[in-house]
Amino acid sequence: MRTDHDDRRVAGYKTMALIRHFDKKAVNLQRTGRLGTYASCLGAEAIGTAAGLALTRDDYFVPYYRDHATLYLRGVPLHQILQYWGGDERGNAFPADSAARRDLPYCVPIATQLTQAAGIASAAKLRHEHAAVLATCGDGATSRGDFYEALNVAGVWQLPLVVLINNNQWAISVPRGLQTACASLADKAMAAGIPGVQVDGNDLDALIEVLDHALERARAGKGATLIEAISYRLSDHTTADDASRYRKASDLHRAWQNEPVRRLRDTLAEAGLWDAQRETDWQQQCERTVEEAIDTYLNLPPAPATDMLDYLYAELPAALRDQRSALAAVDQEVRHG
Amino acid sequence: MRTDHDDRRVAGYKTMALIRHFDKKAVNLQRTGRLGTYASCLGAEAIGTAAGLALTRDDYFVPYYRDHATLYLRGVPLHQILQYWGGDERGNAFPADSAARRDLPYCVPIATQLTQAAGIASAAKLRHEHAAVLATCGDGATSRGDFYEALNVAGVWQLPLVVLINNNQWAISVPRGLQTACASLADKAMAAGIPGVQVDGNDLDALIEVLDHALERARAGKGATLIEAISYRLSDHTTADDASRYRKASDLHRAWQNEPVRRLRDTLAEAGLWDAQRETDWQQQCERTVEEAIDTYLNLPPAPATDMLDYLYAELPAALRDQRSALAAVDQEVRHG
Amino acid sequence: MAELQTHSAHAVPMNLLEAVNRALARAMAEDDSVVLLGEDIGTNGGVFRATEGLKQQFGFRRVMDTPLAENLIAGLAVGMASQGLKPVAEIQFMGFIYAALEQILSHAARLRNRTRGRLSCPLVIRAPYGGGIHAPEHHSESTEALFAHIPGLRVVMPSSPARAHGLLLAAIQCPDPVIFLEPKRLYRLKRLPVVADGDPLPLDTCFTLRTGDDLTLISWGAAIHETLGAADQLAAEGINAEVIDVACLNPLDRDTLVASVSRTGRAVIVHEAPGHGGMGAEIAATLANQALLHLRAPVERVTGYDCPMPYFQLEPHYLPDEERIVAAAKRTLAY
Amino acid sequence: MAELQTHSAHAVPMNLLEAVNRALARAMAEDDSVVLLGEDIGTNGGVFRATEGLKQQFGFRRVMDTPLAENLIAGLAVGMASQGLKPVAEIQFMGFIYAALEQILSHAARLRNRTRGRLSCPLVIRAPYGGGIHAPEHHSESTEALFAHIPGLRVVMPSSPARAHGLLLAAIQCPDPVIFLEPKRLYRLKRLPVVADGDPLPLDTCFTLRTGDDLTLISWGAAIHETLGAADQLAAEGINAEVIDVACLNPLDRDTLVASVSRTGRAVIVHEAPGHGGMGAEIAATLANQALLHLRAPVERVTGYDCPMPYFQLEPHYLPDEERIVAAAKRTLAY
Ligand SMILES: Cc1ncc(C[n+]2csc(CCOP(=O)(O)OP(=O)(O)O)c2C)c(N)n1
Ligand SMILES: Cc1ncc(C[n+]2csc(CCOP(=O)(O)OP(=O)(O)O)c2C)c(N)n1
Ligand SMILES: [Mg+2]
Ligand SMILES: [Mg+2]
Repeated sequence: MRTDHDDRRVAGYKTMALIRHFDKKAVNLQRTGRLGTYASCLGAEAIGTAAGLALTRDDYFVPYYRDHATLYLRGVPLHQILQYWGGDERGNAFPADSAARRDLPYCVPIATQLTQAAGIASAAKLRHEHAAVLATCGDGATSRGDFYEALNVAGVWQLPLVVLINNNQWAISVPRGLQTACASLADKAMAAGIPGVQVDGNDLDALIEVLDHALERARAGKGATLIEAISYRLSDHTTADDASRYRKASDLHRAWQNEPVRRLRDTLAEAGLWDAQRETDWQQQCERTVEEAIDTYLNLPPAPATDMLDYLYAELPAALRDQRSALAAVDQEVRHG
Repeated sequence: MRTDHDDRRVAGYKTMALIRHFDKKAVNLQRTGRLGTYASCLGAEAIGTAAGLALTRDDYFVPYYRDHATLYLRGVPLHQILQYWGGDERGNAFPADSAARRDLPYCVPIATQLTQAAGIASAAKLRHEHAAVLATCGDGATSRGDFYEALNVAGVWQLPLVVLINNNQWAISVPRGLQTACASLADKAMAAGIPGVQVDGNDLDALIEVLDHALERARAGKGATLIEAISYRLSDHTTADDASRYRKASDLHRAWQNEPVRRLRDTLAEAGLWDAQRETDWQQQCERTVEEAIDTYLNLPPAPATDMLDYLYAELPAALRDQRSALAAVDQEVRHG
Repeated sequence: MAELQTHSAHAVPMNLLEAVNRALARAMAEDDSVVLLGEDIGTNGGVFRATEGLKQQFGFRRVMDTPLAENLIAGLAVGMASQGLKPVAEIQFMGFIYAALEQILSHAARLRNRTRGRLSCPLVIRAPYGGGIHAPEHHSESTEALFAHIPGLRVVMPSSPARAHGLLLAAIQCPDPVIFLEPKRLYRLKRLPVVADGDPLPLDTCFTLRTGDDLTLISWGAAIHETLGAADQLAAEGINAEVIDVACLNPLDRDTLVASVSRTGRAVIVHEAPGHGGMGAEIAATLANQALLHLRAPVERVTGYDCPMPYFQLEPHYLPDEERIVAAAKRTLAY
Repeated sequence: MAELQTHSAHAVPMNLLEAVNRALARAMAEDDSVVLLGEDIGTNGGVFRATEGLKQQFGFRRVMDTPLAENLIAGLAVGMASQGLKPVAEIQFMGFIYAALEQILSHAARLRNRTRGRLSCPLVIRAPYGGGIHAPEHHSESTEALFAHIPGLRVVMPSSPARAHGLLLAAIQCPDPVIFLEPKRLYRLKRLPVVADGDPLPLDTCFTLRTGDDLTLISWGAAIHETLGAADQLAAEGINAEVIDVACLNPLDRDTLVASVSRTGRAVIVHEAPGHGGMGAEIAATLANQALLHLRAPVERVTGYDCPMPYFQLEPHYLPDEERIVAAAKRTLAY
């Protein structure tokens, strides 16, 4: 008998496969000059997907820059994700009716999102919401004071916060072993007096279980949790990076043996929940979906130059009027010249 | 038979008693307008003294603002300590022949000294010195990211660093329990993969033992240690504070029962190392020493106004010449007007 | 914009600190989403007592003593503000605000723009600033220029109880992030009438404190005190100085400044911060650009020296005083 | 100070990035106390390859990959420098330097002064700055004004391979703390001759890149490129612009600037950072004060708009380009 849980796993697999395809195409777009520097999520599909599945519409999500799967599951269209990486802030204007409506945008300065997530959690607590805040970061981010300050306040204020580390073993070229002498990143929770859990970041089922538990604990007012999901960055750091300069092909090769997408597909197939036909169909669907998203992305109208001033303050200050006029003139020229 | 260890304890007691007297007089000087805002070390005499005794001339000391006893033992004259708190940077120009010659000055922005201490430790390590760096901070300081960043790098780089927390239960008005949910501050060492030790901060003997061990470990290249010394701030936070606004007289009263100076005196007396006569003599000596220091302090010549520019760069930049002339004119006026 | 001393039936005498306290209390009473956070702001009422009584009145949930970490305080405030709270964070002294700069510059000031209006960041960060109270090192900073150069932020510096009250109310109501710098030297200086139920003051205009035709003295924050004193001295010699309190350094009301100096032809700008790269430079550059043909003398700046505020023994030599302002004014007039 | 292009027998063609790399290698070879630290600077050679090969050459003890924490990097550097090492820290992008501000402002810039010369802080913090390479958010900042306003610090911004080389050598030898901002847009622009064994360049003078009598164009860093381009355009129309590379924003060589503008009577200042409170203000204010009687037109500023550098789609509209500079120059000439 097929259970709700099975449905969730199949849905999870579909998302993971879709995002893997999306990711490949995004890298291609960058290579052909149609996207900016892009942070691939290759190898992080299970983590991002589990986060998206575990969160409710009432929860808050505070992403870092590899969380494409989660944002997608929160209701951000793929073309909008491309729009962001294409150098356009409108990519962060997540749809008003989506679960992502109040989520923070991608965060570039490492770890700075974590204290903000604690702030959101304290707002939720103040308002007695039945909601949790999930914030993500990488292993490198755990070296920044922000990581610790956020966990510490979450501990002492008993905040409904879950911090999920994607420990993909590398911070650009710096291996996990040069970030910290702490035996496991989950142990860092100790310093804040909150529970810390390690989980296999290539195992969707395990991730969902751990996340469900931690988020429910948070929603129930029982406080914060730190989760370390152990994965491996199968891609270069970003499209601007060349990982072969600093890591061995053999390590990468080994990591591929354990990659999350195929692993889940095999598990689902064994359980009779997936098969070759469904795989072929779904891959075709992924291609269509991603092609459409790319099409939409490439045909988005350019933003006017005045946008750079129009959203800076709630109302344009008088002091900026002349500057806005200069930009409006530029827009005129672009349109007519 | 009287041992070296006994001598050290007696010397320790003498310092503690002297500093207690000094501290009282410093507060008086502030109250009578002859000193600026002053951070009392009442209740922290054992911690500061143990640190001074455990450090060698080759070691480095990175103080926070309550470490008067340690600086004194490092060779900074008492009048110079007053000079600092009297609003004169010359108080930080520690004597060139003292153990403090390379020590950092008092640090005001909380916890910022800790990453600097890690930097000094890595310089010492790079140069293969047989030396340790001891840095101190308060319990409040453990909430700042700097604390964690410093411990973390000390762990991963195996630095010869010892961080000593004076956990006096308060950060101005904020009690220890509102800083962190971590069961003990020493546990925070876990996050950095280094050992953490708790010690009674009112017990000079215990402090010396723990410090000796940690510093020797550091000098031997075995890495960093975090020490939490548990004490109680018997004074107001500074002379600008009124602790009765936020803490109970009964708590303070209880804390006095365990204060470090009398406790050591009693222990020494029991061991036959101290008696009433020696106490009377020493108290008189303390009074003379502190009176002399105050006298010297009050008779120090004022610094010229040009000092504010003369030490800013190694050489006065041409761009500042006019400003220096203006200040020199002010000095002329002060001298002749 | 000209605002000469307001005297009203509802006016109550307050010092600047009380005005801050009353504005906070009123904002909290009128709007549930206003919350306070910072170090020692709860039971202790803040080290200067700016939040005195507010925890008792509004409870610890709305008056939060944070762990000791300024970067955390700013990050918490950004997170809260992103979800519609109106956090008013206190940084205990301006000298400890630097750890919060990344959150302020990279996030608070950019959140609305980054999300093209989807989220906003209506926070206020209050900090006592400036010298003259014989405080310890790092307790006397005037680094407003660092913040005024951050687009997306508003930087407000009141110089009287009434302006502290009205501008703080406005800052809290404002949907943009505001840095609100309080001149600690003036906190307890004197009690002046404040209309406790009066309107917020506008956040993007200068305040003309005194009109005059001979020259324009321009200042903000604590230095307004010496500037007004200098204007008195000059008046005694028959020289009529216009005195403008800039009050809001970003966005800056250039029009009022240019109009005044176009009329008087002479300007002296006074601030406590080091001159090099200070906000006096922006104002002098603006005047020289927009009022060039009206200038009858170079625009002068009377500022702190280009060194850190010295520890307090030398502080009196550092701070711009009436004498230096009067001398600059006279140089300008004699040009 | 005038420095026109140096051609020497020993000159080797290098781009700006190679010049930085060679200066680091030379400084390390000549002085054991020079050490490097930063994120990804070791095996990876830095994300721009500025430290390529240096770990191999000098070992991991002198080329330290740090944990990911800019505040830590700055604190480590301060500690090292306080004990006589000469740390050269890399902040990967200027947009990530803000977490380091507290260490820079409160400690690096003050340590010598605070200890009345007992300790000093001879560190260098290098960071690539500026836009124009279609980088992600926060990777294109020009916030030099924040640092130029910090007394005790030196702020240096090279604009050619030769100046990058000579100024970086000087920065490392300098006993004062130096912020060294590298125009990443020019990193690989073109190879120009650099005297690899030449002398360090002075840290407190402007460089006059082109002489002219009709007006003075003043700029620094990456914007020098467009400024020189604008000078070419103007020359084609028979207008001779003097072009000055300020290079060191603090301490600032006011004399060269004032002398030039006193002669030409006209000035346009060009920088990438937002105009409001930018360093163009300081220079314009100085010129208007010290060269007032020589000015034949208002000093103009051509700068970024008063908003964060937009994400790269709108970046071209943000950056000052030759057209805007030429237009400002002509307005000045037509005044
Ligand atoms: C504050 C800050 N410093 C440096 C960078 C440049 N940078 C971008 S990603 C990165 C490594 C992050 O590693 P990790 O946290 O492990 O995340 P991952 O990219 O591996 O998922 C660095 C150094 C940055 N974005 N922000
Ligand atoms: C960065 C910073 N923030 C705030 C302050 C103001 N301040 C001075 S001491 C103090 C409390 C410190 O408490 P703790 O670390 O426990 O040390 P203690 O004074 O109790 O010895 C605070 C908040 C400061 N000096 N530096
Ligand atoms: Mg990683
Ligand atoms: Mg304490």
